Amino acid sequence: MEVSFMSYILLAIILFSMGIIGVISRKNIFIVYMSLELMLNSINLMLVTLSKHFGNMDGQIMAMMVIAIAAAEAAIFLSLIVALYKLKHSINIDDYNTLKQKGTL
Amino acid sequence: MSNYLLAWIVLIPFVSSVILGISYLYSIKVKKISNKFFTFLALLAPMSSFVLGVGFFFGLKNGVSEYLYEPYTWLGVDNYIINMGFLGDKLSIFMVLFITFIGSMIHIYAAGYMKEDEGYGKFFAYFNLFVASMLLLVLANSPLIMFIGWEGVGLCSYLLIGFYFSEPLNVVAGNKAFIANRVGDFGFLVGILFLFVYVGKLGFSYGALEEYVGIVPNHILVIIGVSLFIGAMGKSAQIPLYVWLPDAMAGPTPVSALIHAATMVTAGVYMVARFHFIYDLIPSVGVFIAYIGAFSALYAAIIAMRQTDIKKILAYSTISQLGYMFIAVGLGAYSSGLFHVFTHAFFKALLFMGAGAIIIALHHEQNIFKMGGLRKRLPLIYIVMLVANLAISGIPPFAGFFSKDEILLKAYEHQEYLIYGIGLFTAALTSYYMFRFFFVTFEGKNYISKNLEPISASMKIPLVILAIGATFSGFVGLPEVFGGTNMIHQWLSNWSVDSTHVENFKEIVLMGISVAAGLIGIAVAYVKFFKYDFNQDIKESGIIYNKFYIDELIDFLIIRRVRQISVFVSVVVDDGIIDKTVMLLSSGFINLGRRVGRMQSANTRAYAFFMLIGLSSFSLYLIFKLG
Amino acid sequence: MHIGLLTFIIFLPLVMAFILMVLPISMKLTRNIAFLTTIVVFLLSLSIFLRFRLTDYMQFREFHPWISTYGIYYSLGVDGFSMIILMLITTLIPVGYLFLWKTRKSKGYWASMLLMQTGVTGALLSLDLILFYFFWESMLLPVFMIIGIYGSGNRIFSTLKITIYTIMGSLFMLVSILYLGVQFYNEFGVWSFQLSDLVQITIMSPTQQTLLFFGFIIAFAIKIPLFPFHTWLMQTYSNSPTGGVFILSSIMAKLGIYGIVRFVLPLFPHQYVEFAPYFMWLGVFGLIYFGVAALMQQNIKRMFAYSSASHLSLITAGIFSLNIYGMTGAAFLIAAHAMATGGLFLLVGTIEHDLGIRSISGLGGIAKKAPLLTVAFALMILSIVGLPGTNGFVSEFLIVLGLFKYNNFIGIVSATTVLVAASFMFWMFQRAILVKTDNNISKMKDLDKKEIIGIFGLAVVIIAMGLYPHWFLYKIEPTLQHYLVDILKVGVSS
Amino acid sequence: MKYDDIIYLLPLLSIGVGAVVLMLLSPIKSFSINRLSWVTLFFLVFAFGATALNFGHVYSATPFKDIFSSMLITDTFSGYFSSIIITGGIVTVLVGSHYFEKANMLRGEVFSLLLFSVFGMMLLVQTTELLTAFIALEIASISLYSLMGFQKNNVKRVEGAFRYLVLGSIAGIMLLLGTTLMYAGTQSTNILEIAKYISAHPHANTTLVITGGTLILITFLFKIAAFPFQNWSMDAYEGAPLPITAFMASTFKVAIFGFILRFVLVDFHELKSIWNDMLFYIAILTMIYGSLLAVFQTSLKRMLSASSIVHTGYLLIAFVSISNIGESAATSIIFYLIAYFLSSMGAFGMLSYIASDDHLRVTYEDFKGFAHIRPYMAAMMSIFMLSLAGIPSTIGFIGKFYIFVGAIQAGYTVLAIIGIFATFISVYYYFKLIALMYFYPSSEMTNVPPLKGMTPLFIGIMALLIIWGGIGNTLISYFPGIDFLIDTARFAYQSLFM
Amino acid sequence: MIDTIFLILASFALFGAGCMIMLSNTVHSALGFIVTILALAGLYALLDASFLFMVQIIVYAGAIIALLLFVIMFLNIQQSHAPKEPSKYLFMVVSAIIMMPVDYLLFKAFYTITDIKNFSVTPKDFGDVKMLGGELFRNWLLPFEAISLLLLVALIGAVVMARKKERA
Repeated sequence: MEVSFMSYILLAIILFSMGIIGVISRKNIFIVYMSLELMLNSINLMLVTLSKHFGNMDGQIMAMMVIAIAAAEAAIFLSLIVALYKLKHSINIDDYNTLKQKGTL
Repeated sequence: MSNYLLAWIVLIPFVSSVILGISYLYSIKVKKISNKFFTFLALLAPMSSFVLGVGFFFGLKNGVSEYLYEPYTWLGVDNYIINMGFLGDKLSIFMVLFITFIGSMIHIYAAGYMKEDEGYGKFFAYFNLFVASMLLLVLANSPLIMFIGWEGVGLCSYLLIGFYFSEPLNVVAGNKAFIANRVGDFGFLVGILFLFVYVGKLGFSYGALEEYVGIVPNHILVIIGVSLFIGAMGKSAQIPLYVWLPDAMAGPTPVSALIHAATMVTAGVYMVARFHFIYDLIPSVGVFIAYIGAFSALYAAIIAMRQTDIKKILAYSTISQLGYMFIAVGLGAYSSGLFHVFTHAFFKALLFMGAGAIIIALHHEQNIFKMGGLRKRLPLIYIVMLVANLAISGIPPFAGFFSKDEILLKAYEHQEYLIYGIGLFTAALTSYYMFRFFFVTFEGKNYISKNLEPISASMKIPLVILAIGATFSGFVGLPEVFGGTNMIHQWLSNWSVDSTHVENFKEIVLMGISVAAGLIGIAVAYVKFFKYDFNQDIKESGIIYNKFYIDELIDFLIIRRVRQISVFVSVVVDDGIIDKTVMLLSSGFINLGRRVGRMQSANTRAYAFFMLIGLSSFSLYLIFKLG
Repeated sequence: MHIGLLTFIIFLPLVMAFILMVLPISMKLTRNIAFLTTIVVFLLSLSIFLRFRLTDYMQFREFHPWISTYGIYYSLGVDGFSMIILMLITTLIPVGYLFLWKTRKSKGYWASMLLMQTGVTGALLSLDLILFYFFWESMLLPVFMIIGIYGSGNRIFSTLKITIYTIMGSLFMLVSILYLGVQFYNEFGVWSFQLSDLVQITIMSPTQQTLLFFGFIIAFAIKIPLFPFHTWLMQTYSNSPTGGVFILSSIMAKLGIYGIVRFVLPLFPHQYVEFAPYFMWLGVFGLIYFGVAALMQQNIKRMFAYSSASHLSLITAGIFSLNIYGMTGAAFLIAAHAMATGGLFLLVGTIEHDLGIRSISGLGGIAKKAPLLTVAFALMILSIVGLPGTNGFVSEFLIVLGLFKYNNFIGIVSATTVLVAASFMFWMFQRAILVKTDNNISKMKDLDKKEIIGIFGLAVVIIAMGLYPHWFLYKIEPTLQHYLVDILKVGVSS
Repeated sequence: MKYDDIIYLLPLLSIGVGAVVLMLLSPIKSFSINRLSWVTLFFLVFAFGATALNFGHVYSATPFKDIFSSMLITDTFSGYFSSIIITGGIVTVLVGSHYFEKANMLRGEVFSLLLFSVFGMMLLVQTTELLTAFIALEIASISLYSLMGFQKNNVKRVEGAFRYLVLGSIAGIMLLLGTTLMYAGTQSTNILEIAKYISAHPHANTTLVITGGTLILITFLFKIAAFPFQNWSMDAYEGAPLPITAFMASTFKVAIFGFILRFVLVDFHELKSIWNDMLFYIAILTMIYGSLLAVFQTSLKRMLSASSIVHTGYLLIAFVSISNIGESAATSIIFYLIAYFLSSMGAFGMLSYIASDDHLRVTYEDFKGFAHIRPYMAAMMSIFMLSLAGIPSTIGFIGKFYIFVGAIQAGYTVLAIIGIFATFISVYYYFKLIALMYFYPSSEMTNVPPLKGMTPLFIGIMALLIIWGGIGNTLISYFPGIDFLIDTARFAYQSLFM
Repeated sequence: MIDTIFLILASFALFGAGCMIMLSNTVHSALGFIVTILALAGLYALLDASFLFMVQIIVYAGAIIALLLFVIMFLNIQQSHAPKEPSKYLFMVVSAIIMMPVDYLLFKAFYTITDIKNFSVTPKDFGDVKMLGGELFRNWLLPFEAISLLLLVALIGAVVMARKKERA
């Protein structure tokens, strides 16, 4: 069996799905965050694979930029987590429901 | 006489009415105007019209076939053109003459009768408006214009019945009259519409209608005839639309005399005569009309036998007499019917005015069983009432004899023996109930005599004049048996249908029979009531006294049901079903919103899950789309 | 550029309304100037009436591009049918002012009244469908304000109800208008929302046309209102102040009828003819239904609301009668009913002003205190019940005749109109005005001078139209003939 | 010509420079909020002026082509959107400075972040490269997250920002994934080159491109809050301070549309119809969902948020129509955006001027009798409500007219009818406010700001613009009317294809 | 050989990711994530992206995850703080099922470009710093500059939000 382009892609897709599954099924705010990062990583894997596949560098550059973006998001994300934790004293994402619609049936 | 003066016959009372109305309002709002002004203005109008009418009468007599004045196109849509037209032919001028004459008399009488009343000016404004409408009714040259007058008199009747409008009963009676008339008008309108649709394009004046009525299919003509007659039923208080007339006596007595006895109620008879060209073509409807008339006559007479209110008795007698007229016109004897209209106007107006005088004299007492013994105390009234009673009872030589007898004769001639029999029987009943009232009022014993109010001269003069009329007006239609020439027949020769004539001998026998019937009625009344003892505590009751409970029946069967339906419609259907549906739709939408609002649960994972479903469905969509 | 008379008629009140609102002047001065404005508008429209030529085409045309990208034009014109209604509006509004004179309202009230006038005249005179829609919706806002601010009872609810109800209808119409415009574009390659252009569309299937037909009809049916879209009417009428209900009943409802004739008829002649019988029956049904419902109403305004609905149903039946009689009658009844109902509402307004809002059983004995009011009231009622000699009769007769021409049976049923209105009107008159009761009516005052002038003017016109209807009618006839012969192709007297 | 290139880049540059300058100024204590806002306004107005230099004609240029490798484009389209975005910034600053002062948010960084956000949005509508677009989107979003979470003591704020961040990140990842797929499909991420590739390979398998485009479209649907990606918007709008809500709800939406229109029109002009069935239902569901949500709200802010979902639905109607009638549908979107921008910016702005979202005048009920206290403000508010409801004589009506005509022309009459239905429902919740303001007698109201200063003036100008956009015509010579607005929108569209 | 390495790294990556999304202890899952990241770094190296291999390790494992762990420590999150998640597996299964069409679509989409043959053939210096840098500053200047602004914004944002209590 030869490691093909599709093997990488398949791995990336599976990781991507796991990321989404993590976001939806976990209540732990940190794990939700890591799942998001996992999705970004899976996209990076795709980009790098494509880069190799096409033989041009654009994919890798994009992947590098995605990492930078991920870093920027991380800063905001973590500072918001800190702020929220101070207010709510919980890392359960389901507890952040102050804005729930009122007056429903 | 110039044609345009025809319009003035109508216009003078109308203008007078408008001026009276405005001055009355001025008088009550700003500054009091003396009654003399009102009297002058009020009397001027019918008299001027009468003078004009006389002028036209002589014009016609001297050979002018008809006067026609059409000042403008009233309504012209497409090729239906209706002119505002006044037609002065022999029939209408005949009607004009007796309306304005009787009208003038009753005006004079009313000037006395109403003099204490604060609504004096208003009364005459209404009165002249009525005269104007009535004259428009008879002078109109087109059924639609006639309808204006037709409804106008109905309106005036409403206004005058409810003259003392603060009293609920009066207004109720007025409403009743108006609505009952409206039922009739509905029929009238339907008749006009049919006529209009079938021959309207060729012109809608009477002349044109008469010319082209032949093109209407016969079954339509029957509908037209019946519909128009429904109008007449309403206006002339025939079964079944008579119910309003007895209640209409709530109005002041001159009103009853003028409108509900002498003139307005005869409009139906006039109308049938006016449309003779239709009824000539459909004799079966004519017989139907005659039967309605006969039954109305009988029915009203029966009810009248047990009434205690003086005006109610007269009201029922009016219905009964109108029944006679319809017998005549129904059988095609238009001129005979109109002859009876003519004589009836005299004696019935006289009866009412006499009754009015009695009522005034007795301080508005209307129950005959609280009167009694007035013969000596009101001798003039006694005499004129005797004349009138004899006239209505058909005792020769008073006016009623000639006209009523002629109607019975016509019924006999047309071999409608049932009608003849009913008529004869009713004649007997008539003389019975009239003399019952007469004897109870003027004779009797043990009555309580009260102080009498003096009766003014202006009330007495017309009484005398009308008494003379009631005595002698029959002679204008003196039967040929007595060597006379029936001037009414001559004058209205267009409207008298030649039919087989019974021999003179038979005619005289028949006259004898009817006179005998009248006399029998008087005799019975004499026996029962001449020496009526007022001490006995007699209470009239029973089904006849209660008018066969027809009013109650109508109230129960129609009025209450309609009100129930009304409540049902507005509360159940409108508010309950339609509005509720609308409101449910809207509140349902809002409630749906409230349910959907639960999706805004502020749960991040739920939101993400929702997005995932969206993403997934997009993918599915693409999978299928791309194959 | 040229600005015509019609523009002045439409926009003078609007301009004045803005000026009056902005200027810091008193309520009384505002009112007086507003009244003068309506008088000026009346004179302008009178000059239109007198210069109106007896033809069937649009006159006093004004035509300017507005949104040229979509071929939307500022396009105005008047023909026989709209002229009658124009005269009606411009005559009635000053009369209404005379009656509203004593109501102590704010400046906004008078400004709203002026705005309302702009809305209704604009809708009446516009020949471009978008422009029409524009005014059609705009006239709702002043009504919204007047009822909401100055109304009584559950006014906010009923304001929202009327707004949502009528906007729902007009939005259906908007879709139809847009659809027509698109079809025109598809066929001719240019945009236009001109009525005269849109009637030339030939590419629509009958199904499409029928759907659009109902899109328009619903809008107008709600405004009129026809059964079963009427439930807003009763609440709105009973809760709105005199000025609002006056305009609503005597003018706006008539614009619903006008809309049908002006737009539905030429745009969908086939559907118009096809569905005419149903609408005739609907109209006649409404006539009786509303009439019966009116009988037992306790609130006078509510009763008049039902009475209005009843008559408007008859008018609707008339315009669908497919012959000149019914249509002429309908046009005439529009005028007659507007005057009578408007007058009645104004008179009820004075009663309400003096005595506060009362049900019928809370009134009574007014005739003694206020004879002039009673006379005027009676006259209006007589016109409503269609007494010959008033304009009510002529119109009802013609409508019934028109229906009769179509079908004898429906004609006979519709002839019950002479009974229906009479029964409840006279009963109401008896209980509320004539008969004396124990109720305290000492505050009741008779009409004052201005009101007398106003009502006298109405009365004269009502009688004049009853006695000489032809003079008022003959200018409409060519227009209606044009509708029937050239557009519907059914002939004048089918 | 370098000079021309600088002119073209001037708006973007000035905003970027302004943002940095403000960042540097903000720690200096002597710079009060007021002064900072003037500085901000200066940069914004300058940028607006620079944008306005190129108004009125169709142009398209790629400044510094060699340096930026054609990733940046300035054309009429971007100019149009940039000017709206800058205007949004100006209104936000005008309204916001008052609000921030009142709400005790005495931090100068607000203005810096706002300018960064404006910068991100402008970059978004000017870039032709997907990754740059993603970065621009992130710049704008992260500034907004920060602006929302600014008051970190307030649970609502932080929570709103957090939810927006989590879900926004997922959406951003979709964009990224889409970009990756586009790259996989065409070996390029530049919109123009992708377009070239697609037209050069008409028979190639387009699965990758379409899937990538779909994912980008999903991000777009998320950001404009279309069903089923709409849930976040209520929370984010509710959580944000009012001026920021205004900015997000109107301006950000404009920017997103600016990007996606360019992307879809340039790249997917031929392929777009593949989404039509899906977008058809999305448009319907968006309108219905928004209506359902808006109709029972008691808080005005939430009502406006929910109704912005409905307006998204209207825009989607036009978006669906693009594949059948490209030019007029796209133009109608562009036109409607400005109509919606004016109305909702005005409504939110007015709301934030007269209310503070925590305690004063939150719900409908709190506005009872407002018209008697501040008649002119109530009138302005009514104009905004009428325009949002699409009542004639406002620009909102013309916008809806445009969209519905387009829908019918494109054969989507059903959409037009549903749109009309949503409009009809919207009348209820918009008119309710007018009713409450006018129909109740004046009540005691505390702390109502006066009608003076720049903020009400500017809001008033917007109200006038709405009326002018609704009835303005060419009756007055040389005075631009509605046709002018429509033509401008059309130029913007045309410049995409130069 | 490459196959084997790929398979090992891939299974590490999957194992790490699985740990991350399943373990209830926050720190444990963070460790799982690190495993994944490192495995991915290895895969990058396998794909001739030597610079990215370093960046991945330094930036992700070294900075982002370290920051994350720092925050966890900073907030003193105990195991007891972790929310109760009794139904997380159910959610996972359900969301995995819902995810299927997406995965299938992605797979199908990528499958269309497998015909490009030269997957394993790349230039010698492919993916090293020099080539990457050249490319970055030649063709990707605009996003690069934009990224710098993005980081600046994130900086300001983080500072604003993490700053101590506001002055009044």
